[in-house]
Amino acid sequence: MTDLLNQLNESLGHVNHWITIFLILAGLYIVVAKSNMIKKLVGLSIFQTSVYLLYISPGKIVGGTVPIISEGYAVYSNPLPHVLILTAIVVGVATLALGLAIVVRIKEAYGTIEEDNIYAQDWD
Amino acid sequence: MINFILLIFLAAVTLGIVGLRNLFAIVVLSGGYSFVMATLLIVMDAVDVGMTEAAVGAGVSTVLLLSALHLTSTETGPSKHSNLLPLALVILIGAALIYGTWDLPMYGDPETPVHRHVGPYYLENSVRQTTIPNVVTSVLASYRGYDTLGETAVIFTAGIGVMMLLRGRRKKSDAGGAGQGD
Amino acid sequence: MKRNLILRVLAKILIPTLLLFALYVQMHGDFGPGGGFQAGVIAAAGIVLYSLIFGLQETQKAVPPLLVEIGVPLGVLIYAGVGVVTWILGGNFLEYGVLDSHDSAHGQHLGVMLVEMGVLVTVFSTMIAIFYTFVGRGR
Amino acid sequence: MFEQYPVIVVMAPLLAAALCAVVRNERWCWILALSVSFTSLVGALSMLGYIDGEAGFISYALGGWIPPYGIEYRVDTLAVYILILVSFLATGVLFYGRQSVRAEIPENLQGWYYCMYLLCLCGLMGIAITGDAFNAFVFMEISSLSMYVLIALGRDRKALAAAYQYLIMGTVGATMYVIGVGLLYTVTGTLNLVDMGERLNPIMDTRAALAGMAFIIVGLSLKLALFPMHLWLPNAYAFAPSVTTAFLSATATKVSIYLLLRYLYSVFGFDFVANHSPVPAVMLVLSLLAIFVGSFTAIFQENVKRMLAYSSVAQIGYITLGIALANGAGLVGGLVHVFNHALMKGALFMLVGGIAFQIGTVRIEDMAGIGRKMPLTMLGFVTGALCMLGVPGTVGFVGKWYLAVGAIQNGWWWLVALIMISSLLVLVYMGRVVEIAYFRERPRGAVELSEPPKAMIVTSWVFILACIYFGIDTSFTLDTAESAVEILLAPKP
Repeated sequence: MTDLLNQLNESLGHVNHWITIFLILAGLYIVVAKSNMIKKLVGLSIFQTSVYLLYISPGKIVGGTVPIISEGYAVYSNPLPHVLILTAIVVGVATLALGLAIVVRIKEAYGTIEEDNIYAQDWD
Repeated sequence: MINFILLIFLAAVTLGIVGLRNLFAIVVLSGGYSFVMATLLIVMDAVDVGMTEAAVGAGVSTVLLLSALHLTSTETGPSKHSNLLPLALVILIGAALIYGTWDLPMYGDPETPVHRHVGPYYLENSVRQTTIPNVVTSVLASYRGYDTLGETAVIFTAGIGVMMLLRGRRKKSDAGGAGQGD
Repeated sequence: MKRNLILRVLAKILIPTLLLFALYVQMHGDFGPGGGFQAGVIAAAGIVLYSLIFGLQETQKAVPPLLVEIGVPLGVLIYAGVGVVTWILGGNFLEYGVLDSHDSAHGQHLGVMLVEMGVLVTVFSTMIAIFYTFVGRGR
Repeated sequence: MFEQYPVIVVMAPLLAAALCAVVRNERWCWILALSVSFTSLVGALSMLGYIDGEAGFISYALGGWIPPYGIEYRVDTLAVYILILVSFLATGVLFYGRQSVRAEIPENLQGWYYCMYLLCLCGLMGIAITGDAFNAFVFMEISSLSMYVLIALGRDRKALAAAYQYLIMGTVGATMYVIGVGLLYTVTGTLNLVDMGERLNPIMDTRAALAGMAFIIVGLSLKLALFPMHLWLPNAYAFAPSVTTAFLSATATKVSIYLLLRYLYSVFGFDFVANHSPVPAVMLVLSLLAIFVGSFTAIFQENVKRMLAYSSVAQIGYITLGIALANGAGLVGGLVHVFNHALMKGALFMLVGGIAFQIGTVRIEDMAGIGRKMPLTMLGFVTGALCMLGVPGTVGFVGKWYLAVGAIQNGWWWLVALIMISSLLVLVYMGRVVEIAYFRERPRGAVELSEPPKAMIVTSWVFILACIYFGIDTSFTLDTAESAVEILLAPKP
């Protein structure tokens, strides 16, 4: 029974990685393939957010708990990845805010936020 | 197992975002994405990160996106160019990632370098050296406090930057470059 | 919406609660999840809610844009200022231990509280500033 | 006090930026910015003296936490070389640019413009000095976000589109870098670069380490605009305000190149990268493509800033050629060219900024006949063009000479020929501008012209003269580059 569980766990481990990778790629695909500037920014934040999983999941420890030292617990998950990702989240939202400000200005200057149309107007 | 279900959920939401054309729906879905992500992070013991992701991803980002939609438009146009090149690029990067993560230690394995080096130092010393039991806080503000100063500087940059870009008078600048846009 | 009584009463209860909660998250960050960043976002959410119900003008009377603009760099100054103080006291940059000459762990705690305050100020002000800017652009 | 210099050179700009954001007065902000970047320059220069005398590097523990538990600032000759470069250029461009900022930036934003400039300086200095993988990312984002703003403030609406494009590509690059660091962290458990290098040494051929390396290289290549990841660069440089272009072209890509070298040789190890990885071969192909495609595209540009920007793509190719050669001389050549190209491009963009200040456009056609009206400016431009060409006695020659020596050491005579042919392309695109400026008549009824303001012309000429000086007396640049390469090539413990 435990063997079976272990095996299941092992294959799920790979599958979990693959889904994480799928999320990263889907975000990147939106950024590269789509033309709408706001949609690209949404894709960019999905791309960034999915990367967080690559950091947080190795920090988890079996039987571990939240890294807040308290009596009765001995095993804690690694706090370092959490700190790094907190910083990354903040950087991500700062980039989003700035990107949206630029998009608003582009809308005012060009009358559109479709990248294709903008290049058609100014660069031919 | 919970992770797996939540990840499937995230994948479904992401597929929705890829396919949709209505920006309003996309923004709402991306807020939902952040909520599910926050849950997943909490399942992995990252409570601080989960809380922040919920507040930032589902809260701040959604408000920002909605106010930007208000100032621009809510429908995306059709994509004119071919999707083959982006798809090829993405598959290439995906292959590199699958290659790179193939041999990574199992999820939750306590014997990995991550759990043997540096990390344990904080868990062992935080209370003695800083009196702070929440190790995430002590690492964030003290052991790696300099990163957090940098992070504060990033927010500061974004704040001033947004004000610089959007505070000027609204005026159409012309294409020639001779005009005095603001 | 400005005349809606239920909304206004609800807001009167909800917004102070949000601000109190932000204060709790700020102060309790040493023991539970939270800290300056999360508190700043929550407090800013309270102000945004206020402006949705009472209008931008009322909000800007309560939280003037000029104050917000000064708050954005002020937090960075507080944070880096703590670093400069630790420096003057003979430690390295951001070495909070020197803030208390007898008990370095206590000095650490003090330093962490101060820099979290800096983070709170910058995050709160920036969120409000960006919100004001986006909303102001729409009119 | 002395041991605090590493922090001062980064934190002084940050504190000054915060003060600028409060003050907002154009004059005070400019004075503050100028004096602070000069302070950083002095700090960087005195660290150079300290390193020369002492053990070879300064290690500074931020927060007093010993590495690898805390963040470490690690200043060796290579880092200090970049610090001097960045702070020197920042000071020079500030001294040059006050009038230009007044002319191109709306009045109420001028104070904040200097705030952004200082933040960008802080970020670039922070990347160059840090010994921590994640700290480098944080400062990379400070510099990038401020750059997006500095570019978007250009008067042409294309500046907005260029800033957006840069924001997208820059963020994708930074996220790739984060993925790479994450993979390396997973297999080493540390973020300190020296510690990471030691721990990677035995496991460098594992999949995770290789993939981590690939992601870091691709991420940084996006930031440093290596062909074909350069698409953001020409528009960003062409439509940004003159001061922004002069500062960014001289510093931004250079700092990313520094970080790439740091990873390739200090973390992954010279032996592994040069002998057991495809990096040199890939770099060779991409560098040559960058040189030739960049130069050819430059020939067909209408906008002089865009032309110089494409020339930058080509010049970055020369620098990465040093990585492709994978030997001492080649790396010295690449590294010397980092400094020299920053000087040349800084000077040329300053002169073009002066021309734009006077004639109001940057179209090459509109420069007809300005040779006689602005003799000092155009003489400077011609000298700068000769430097770019690589005439002996100028800075452009030194880097190419060492690259050629490196190529001969590898037995690649064909590469020497290619380097020489590529220089001829410089003659074509630079020659076209010179021809139009000197041998075409200024159209009738055009506005009367004179030289740009004194501060602009004097600073530009200081840089032009520096291009000649460092071309003749190569002791500073070469000695520093050589000892930096020595550090990079030293076998890992």
